[in-house]
This record gives sequence, structure tokens and C-alpha cells, in this order.
Amino acid sequence: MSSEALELGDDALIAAQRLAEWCASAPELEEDLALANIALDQLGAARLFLSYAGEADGRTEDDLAYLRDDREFRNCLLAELPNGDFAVTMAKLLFLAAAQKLRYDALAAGPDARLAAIAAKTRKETAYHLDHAARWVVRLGDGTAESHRRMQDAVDALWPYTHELGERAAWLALVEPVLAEATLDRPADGWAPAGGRDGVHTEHLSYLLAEMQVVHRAHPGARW
Amino acid sequence: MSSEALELGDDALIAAQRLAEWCASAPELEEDLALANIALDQLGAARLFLSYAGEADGRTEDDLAYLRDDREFRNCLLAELPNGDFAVTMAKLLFLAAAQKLRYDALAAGPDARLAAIAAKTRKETAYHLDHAARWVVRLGDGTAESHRRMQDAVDALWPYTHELGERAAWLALVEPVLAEATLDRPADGWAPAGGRDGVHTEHLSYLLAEMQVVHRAHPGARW
Amino acid sequence: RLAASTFDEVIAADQKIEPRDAMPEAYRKTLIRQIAQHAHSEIIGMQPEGNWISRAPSLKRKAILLAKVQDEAGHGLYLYAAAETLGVSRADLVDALLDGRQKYSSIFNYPTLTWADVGAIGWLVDGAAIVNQVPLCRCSYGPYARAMIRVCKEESFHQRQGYEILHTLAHGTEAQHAMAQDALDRWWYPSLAMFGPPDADSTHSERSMAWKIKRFSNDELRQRFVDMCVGQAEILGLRIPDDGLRWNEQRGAYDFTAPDYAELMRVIKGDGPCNRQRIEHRRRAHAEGAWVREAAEAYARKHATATVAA
Amino acid sequence: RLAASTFDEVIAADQKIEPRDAMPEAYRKTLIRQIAQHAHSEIIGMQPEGNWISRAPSLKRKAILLAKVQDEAGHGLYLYAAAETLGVSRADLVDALLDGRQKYSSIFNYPTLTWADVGAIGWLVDGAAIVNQVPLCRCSYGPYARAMIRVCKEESFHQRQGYEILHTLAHGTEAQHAMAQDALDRWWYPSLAMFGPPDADSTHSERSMAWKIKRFSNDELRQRFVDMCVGQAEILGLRIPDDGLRWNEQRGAYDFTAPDYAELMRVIKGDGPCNRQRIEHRRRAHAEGAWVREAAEAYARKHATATVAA
Repeated sequence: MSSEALELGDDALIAAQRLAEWCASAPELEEDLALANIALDQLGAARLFLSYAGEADGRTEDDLAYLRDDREFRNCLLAELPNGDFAVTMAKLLFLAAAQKLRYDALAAGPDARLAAIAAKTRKETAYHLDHAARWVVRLGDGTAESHRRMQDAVDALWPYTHELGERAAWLALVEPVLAEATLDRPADGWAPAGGRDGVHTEHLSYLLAEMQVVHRAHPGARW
Repeated sequence: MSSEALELGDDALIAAQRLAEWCASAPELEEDLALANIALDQLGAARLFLSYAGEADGRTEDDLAYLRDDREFRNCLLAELPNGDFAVTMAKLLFLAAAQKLRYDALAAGPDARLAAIAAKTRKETAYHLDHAARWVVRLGDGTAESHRRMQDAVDALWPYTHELGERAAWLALVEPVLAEATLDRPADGWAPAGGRDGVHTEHLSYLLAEMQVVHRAHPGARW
Repeated sequence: RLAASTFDEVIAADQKIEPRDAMPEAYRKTLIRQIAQHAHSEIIGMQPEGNWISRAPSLKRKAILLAKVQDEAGHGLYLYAAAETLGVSRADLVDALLDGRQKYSSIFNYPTLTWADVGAIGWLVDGAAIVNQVPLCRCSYGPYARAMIRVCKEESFHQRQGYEILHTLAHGTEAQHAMAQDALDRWWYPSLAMFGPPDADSTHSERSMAWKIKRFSNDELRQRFVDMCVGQAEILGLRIPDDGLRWNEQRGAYDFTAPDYAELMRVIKGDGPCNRQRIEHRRRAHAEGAWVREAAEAYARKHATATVAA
Repeated sequence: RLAASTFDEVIAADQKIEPRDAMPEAYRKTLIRQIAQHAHSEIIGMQPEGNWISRAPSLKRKAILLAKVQDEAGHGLYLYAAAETLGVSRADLVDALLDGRQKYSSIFNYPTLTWADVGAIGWLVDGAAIVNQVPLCRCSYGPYARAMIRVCKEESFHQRQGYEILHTLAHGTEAQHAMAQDALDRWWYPSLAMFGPPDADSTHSERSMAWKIKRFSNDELRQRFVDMCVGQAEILGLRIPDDGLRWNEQRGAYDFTAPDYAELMRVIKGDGPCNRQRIEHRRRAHAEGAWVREAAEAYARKHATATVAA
């Protein structure tokens, strides 16, 4: 199984699941639409990557999404962290989309033609996600005193989890200008939790999966 | 299957599950102990009632707890509502324990010897639960302005769900004096949601069950 | 049409009233009430279906459901925009929803208990909505009629998807079939009630007919819906939960048992299973989003000033 | 013993120091630090295991786990009470935990990822705790020694329950066996690290030995733990994840690979997988409970006054 496809598929799937939790709870109606849209893109990417990842041993996208437990998931920890408030969600999206963009760009120019074709599609979408998140991070960082505080708290809390995303220098080159424009402090590097790529997750993921998989697992072998 | 045993077993099981959610989150250490204690009593009662309920068709307590979906559960809606803050939890416990006490008292003097034996044990425990909840309702109702407001909000929000508990007059005789001592207004009767006894629950129950049943269902037939 | 046509002439000629046209205040108010209620229904309607996005049993179904709920948000947006052409602001309409002055469709005050409910909502609730709304595409108020054309197109797509979910379940395992039947059992009468009280008790109807806002009576639309569903239920292999359902040769239509209108009135009044939960959810989302909206405004103000100053 | 014995005489005679006895300030401070850290560990330790109460796979296991976590709260209470005999208040100790001035056992900064982790914590973590704590039942400070007798009795009960969980899993289905092995793989080295840094690097140790607070060195206790586990792992049919583990005839003990002490230091410093989560959880529970504690105090004040006035 392509471990790259699995990592990217799991990142996108878990991100989609978290973003979809915002459904009917966004701060404004336009944002309900935007978050659903981004969740749909992530879900679409997840399906492409997981379908490809499963081909080697004859597993479908649903086998991989619904019949693995958290120890078998390969997403980064950042994706599985709870949504928190809107600032946390936007910081997560900014950090994740920047990493996704870099990996998709590399894949699109890479040797695996199938992955390159998928990445050629997903990189366009991820550019929009990155832009959407960046705009919000800037608006919130440079908005009111409260939004600045919340945005800085979100960036501080999530920063450690970005070390797992790989490609640090290129990633920083995407993210740091956004933080600067948002009048936010770029946190110091330090604690660097990891483990997602080895299936050692936070305690949050198994709850997410319990909910996500419940109907599918309750009806083994059923078609939907 | 004894529908009475099933209702009482499900009430106690769902109450135990909700109370246990407080674990390591109570307002003080003594209350962590007390809530765990009450959850343990409820869980113990659930096991006795469900074991009895399952005998007729050869199902164990675990078959009933882990392999039914929410449409098959017979608990009252009150038990499955989210915990909310500590005031909501104490109002739920007061209302539920009062109803449990009345049903246990009746069963203990009733014709079914097995149920009477179970009820003889559980009625003692439920008297303690009732007392514990009543003390907190009084302290919070007659505490600070904030605690009074929260306690009144909790009582108001949960009151409609108490119509499903049966034995209204006797139940009111247990609950109204507590509200009075707590300087709380007894809400007017009006909306009376029901359905729990017919398996038509709130949207909350299926989430609770998804979490409760996830490990058991992931390993069909396994021993634990 | 002639620019100088009066309101009554435009209505009589089956043409469209446009935002700048003169119109009776009661017409304007009726439309605002109806369009706002429709918009609110889209927004509140996101909740019962949104409840199953996280648990959708396949990734394909998850994507379809997510897209559907997104469409509902989109419908809400067009409809609020259509209402705004009548001189109200979306913010005021949202306030009217949140403080209970304006209503939303009572159907969304029932809980979604299983995955099959997503199918039943698509088939029955969207089906009933379409039967209600198709005539609105010819409504006398232009912006509303145009919004409804787009909404109806998407709704019929949603209805087919819901039907497909139920079809798959009804032809799946025994447990899936039972789940589908259970959903139909619970959603049938609430769907019939979506057409409103029986004609005899219907307020507003006569004037709305005269103004060509409404084109068919509640009972006419309800009958059309029942007649449409019977054959579809047969193909699904599911039983409509009505012992009184039978073909009436004389009428050329199905006889059926009316929904419990007393229950409908209770739900409209606020005492359905989920009224409090739905509005509470919306209030919480609105309140928790306040700091975000304020920040966006503050940022826009700052940077507008900066641009002007530059 | 003679009432007039000096501190040194009591220690030398292997008798107990009691709260009212004179004691060196450093002895008092060392004990406060150690007992408080122990109490905090019980409280924080409720989280990783509490994480599986809602998902315990049988009602019997759910009851056992709930009772265990309740016992931990109880241990926390005795131990805070023991610390209070040294002239500190529980409220101050809790503050010291919440603002990071005092520590808790680093083992609780690892996540519990599967149900088998509950078994592994019972067997290994409680097992290591017992090896650490049994000698404390003979500690020179009376209230601490007595609290430890009670704690150790319950801990050994918990350890047997954990072992039993793992035994059932290891002898269950293939998936259950794999889950048990995975848990052992993840918890083994963190459990070895529970005995602290190697003797060569251990601060405080020598003085604590002289004061008869501590009776064995970190490395002695770690060896005792390893020797105890090897046979138990064999019965479980699980493999301790250490290629260097082998019986050393000469030493009459097992050679084993030391845990990664650099990792231990990082976790102690605050950079384990769950440090932030654990303390954040505790802070949130404490903050969210403030209005309840204030209400209880206000009520007590009111009614104390009422009683006095009456």
C-alpha cells in the first residue's frame, strides 16, 4: 500500500470529518457554505487517495475509512484535534492546507502518474483552502482585541503539532507571512508531538472514529 | 421479556453512563467520589434488571447493553439528555432518583419475587442518590445569585421531561419540597415530551450508544 | 409589460411584480413572512440532516449528504436575498427567527433517529416541499419565483437521492429494510402535515390565491403528494403506514387518513419534540459566532479607512 | 516511645514521626513535596483510565474500572489529608499542581489508546507503583505510612484486575491478543521510567534514605519490578519488548534495557504527549467547578449564621 496515499487520504478524511462538525454551527451563513465546501473537497481528496491506497490489497475506500481502528490510521495529529472555537479551526486549516499544498505540489510533479493525477486536482482546491484560512486568520488576528487574543491562543496551542507536517522551511515560508499580516506572534519552536504517521494518535481520534464508523460497522457487509 | 425490568435497567444504565462522564471533572474531589459512587450504584442496578430482563429469551446483560440500538432502548428521555453543567446534572439526578425510588418501592412490595428482591436492594441506594441530589439542589438554589440562576435554568429546562416518569402526584410530593427549600420556582406543567418507553428517543441517545458500544461491537463474540 | 401597469393589472396579466414596483403593504408583508419562513426552514433544516453527516455509512453517501446540507445553506442565502428585495434586512429576519416572531417549517421539529431518516427526509420531506414549491416558480413576485426555480431544481435532485437511499436500504439486509420501514412509519404523517391545516381551517389562503402567491389549496397539494408517493412506496417495497389508504375510482385519487392536525398545531405552537433543541442550537451558533462577525467588521472598517486614507 | 525523644532518636529507633513532633524543616518540605506529588498523581491518573469508562466492553469491566478510578479519587483524598498534617492546605497544593509548581507522575502523560491500555496500566503502572510504595508503608512519617498501607492494599487489587484484563485479551481472539501486545509494547518502558532516573543521577535520594522516607534506590526497585514482570508476562503469553532481556545467573536477576532517560526528562519537563492535555483538563474542571464551590460556601455561611442567630 502506498504509505503516501494513505497518509494524505487519512489527513483529508479526518479533516473533512472535523470540518463537517461545523455544519449548521458556523458564525455566519456564508461560512457554513464555505466550510461545507472545504469539507467536501477534503472528502473528495480522501476518496481518491484511499481508493488508490487500497488497490494493492483489494480494499475499497470504505474498507479503509470504516474498518480500521485508530492504531491503523496514518493522519497527522493536527487533523484529529478537536475543532475548538472558530479561531482554532482556522489555524488548523491554515497549517494543514499549507502542508497539503506542498505535498500535492511535489506529487503532481512526481514519478507516480496516478498520484500525480490526483494531486493535480487536489492542489487547486487546497490553494483555495489555504487562501480562505489565511484571510480569516488575518481578519481575526487584526480584528478586535478579543479575536486577536483567540487567534493568538489558537496559533500557540496548535503550533507544536505542525512539526509533524514535514517540509518545515517551505511550510514556514507559506505560514509566517500570514501570521505577520495578522499581527500575530510566530510561536517559538519547542515541543514537537508526533506519532500520527506511525498510528500513535491522541486520545481524540478513537472517539472521532467511533462516531464516524458506527453505522457502517453495525451492518457488516451491507451496501449503502 | 419484563418490560418493567427493561425500562428500569435502561434508565439505570443510561444514567450510569452519563454520571460516569463526570469522572475527573467534578467541581471538587469529594464530588468525584460521590458521582462515581452513584454511577456505580446505577450500573449495579442496571446489571440486575437487565440480567433479569434478558432471561426470557436467553440474552445476557451485555447482549442487552451492547447489541441493541437506540430504537430498542426503553429508558426515559430524561436519562439520556446531556449532562450540561453541574446544576443540570443534579436536577436530572433529583428528578430521576425520585422516580426510581417510587418504582422501586412499589416493586419491592409487588408480586414478582425476583423484581422485589432487586428493588429491595436498589431502593436503599436510590434513597441516598435522592438525598445527595436534593442537598445539592438546595445548596445551589439557595447559594449565590449565579448558582440560583443556573439551578433554576436547569429545573426549567428539564421539567418537561419529568412527565414521562409516571406516578406524578407521588413524584411531585418528593420533588416540590426540595424546590421550595431551594428557593426555586416550581415550573408550570406544559410541554410533555415522551417516547423513551416506546424507543423513540432524542437525537442524543444514539451518540451515547455509539461511544458506549464501540469496543464491544468491534469484536463480535469476544470475551472480556 | 407596460411600465405604468398597476399592481392589479400585472397580477391579472400573470406577469411579475418586481422590487421597485408599487405593491400593497399587505402583499409585501405576506411575501416577507412567507419567504422568511422558507429561508428559516432551510437554515433550521440543516440540523436534522446534518445530524447524520458524521455517521454516514459510506464516503459516497457522506459526500452527497454534505453537499445537500450545503445546498440548504445556499437556498437560505438566495431566499434571504429575495426577502431583502422587499425592504427588510437579513439580520432582522434572523432576529425574528431567533426570538420566535417568525416560524420555520414544523417538519424540522422531529428528530432524525437513524440513517434511514436521511432517506425518508429526502424522499418525503423534499418531495412534499417540491409539491408545495413548484407552483411558487410561477408566483407573482419575480425575485421569489426566480429563487424557487433554482431551489426546486436542487430539491428534486435531493429527493431522488433520498429515494435512492431508501431503495438501497429497502433492498438490503433485513435490518436495513426494517430501518427504512421504521423511518417511513415515523415521517409519513408529519410529511402530510407539511401542507398545512385542511383548507377549511386555512388562514391567509384566499388572499394569497388572489395575489397569485399561492396557486393550489393545501388539500389539493396534499392529495397530489399522496398520489405521487403510493406508487413510489410500492417500488421501494415499503408500506405506507395508513390502513385507510386505497384507490378511489370515483375521485381518481387515493383516499387516505389525514394527519393529526391537533399535533401539527402543537408543533407549530412550539411543543414538538425538537422545537427547543433546534432554536437553541441556532441561538448558540449565532451567539458563539458574534465575536467572529465583530472581528470581520472591525477588520473591514480598519482597512476601509486605511484605503481611504492612503 | 518516650515523649521526649528527639527527631533523630525516633528515626534511629525506626519509629514514627507524628504531626506534632518537632522535625527538620527540610524533612517537612521533602515530605510535603513527595506526598503532594503522590496525591496529584492519583488525581491526574484518573484521566487516562477514566478515558475508557464510557467504552468499557462489558458492564462488569465498566463497573470494575469505575470503582478503580473512584479509588484513585479516594487515594487523592487520604494523601492530601496526610499532607495537611504537615501544615499545608489542600487548596494550596491544588494551586501548586495547576500552576505547575508541583509535579505528578510522568506516566500519566502518555495517552490511553485502546481498551488494553487499561489492562496494561493496571498490571504495569499499578505494579510499579506498588513496588515503589510498599516500602513507604514503613516510612518514618506516621500519617504517610498509614495512608500508604491503605493505598497499597487497594493498588494490589487494581493490579490483579489489570492483569486479568490483559490475560483475558491475550487468551482471546487474535485481534484482542494483538491489542494486549500493543499495549505492553507502549507501556513497558514508560513503566520502567516510573522508578526515576538511575541512581547515579538521582537527586534527593541520599537524604531521603537517611530520613527513612525512602528505603531502596531507584535502580533496586526497578530491578525488583522487572524480575517480577518477566514471569507474569510469560503466563500472559505476551512478549516484553526488550531484546536485551535475559536472566543473569551471576546477579540472580534479569538484565534488561534501561528506559530512555532523556525521554523521561523531557516528559518530566513538560513535553510528554499529554502533559498539556492533562493539566488543561484539570484546570478546566477546577475553573468550571468554581461557581459550585462558591455556592456551597455561600450556603454554608448563610445557614451557619442562621443557626447562630436562631
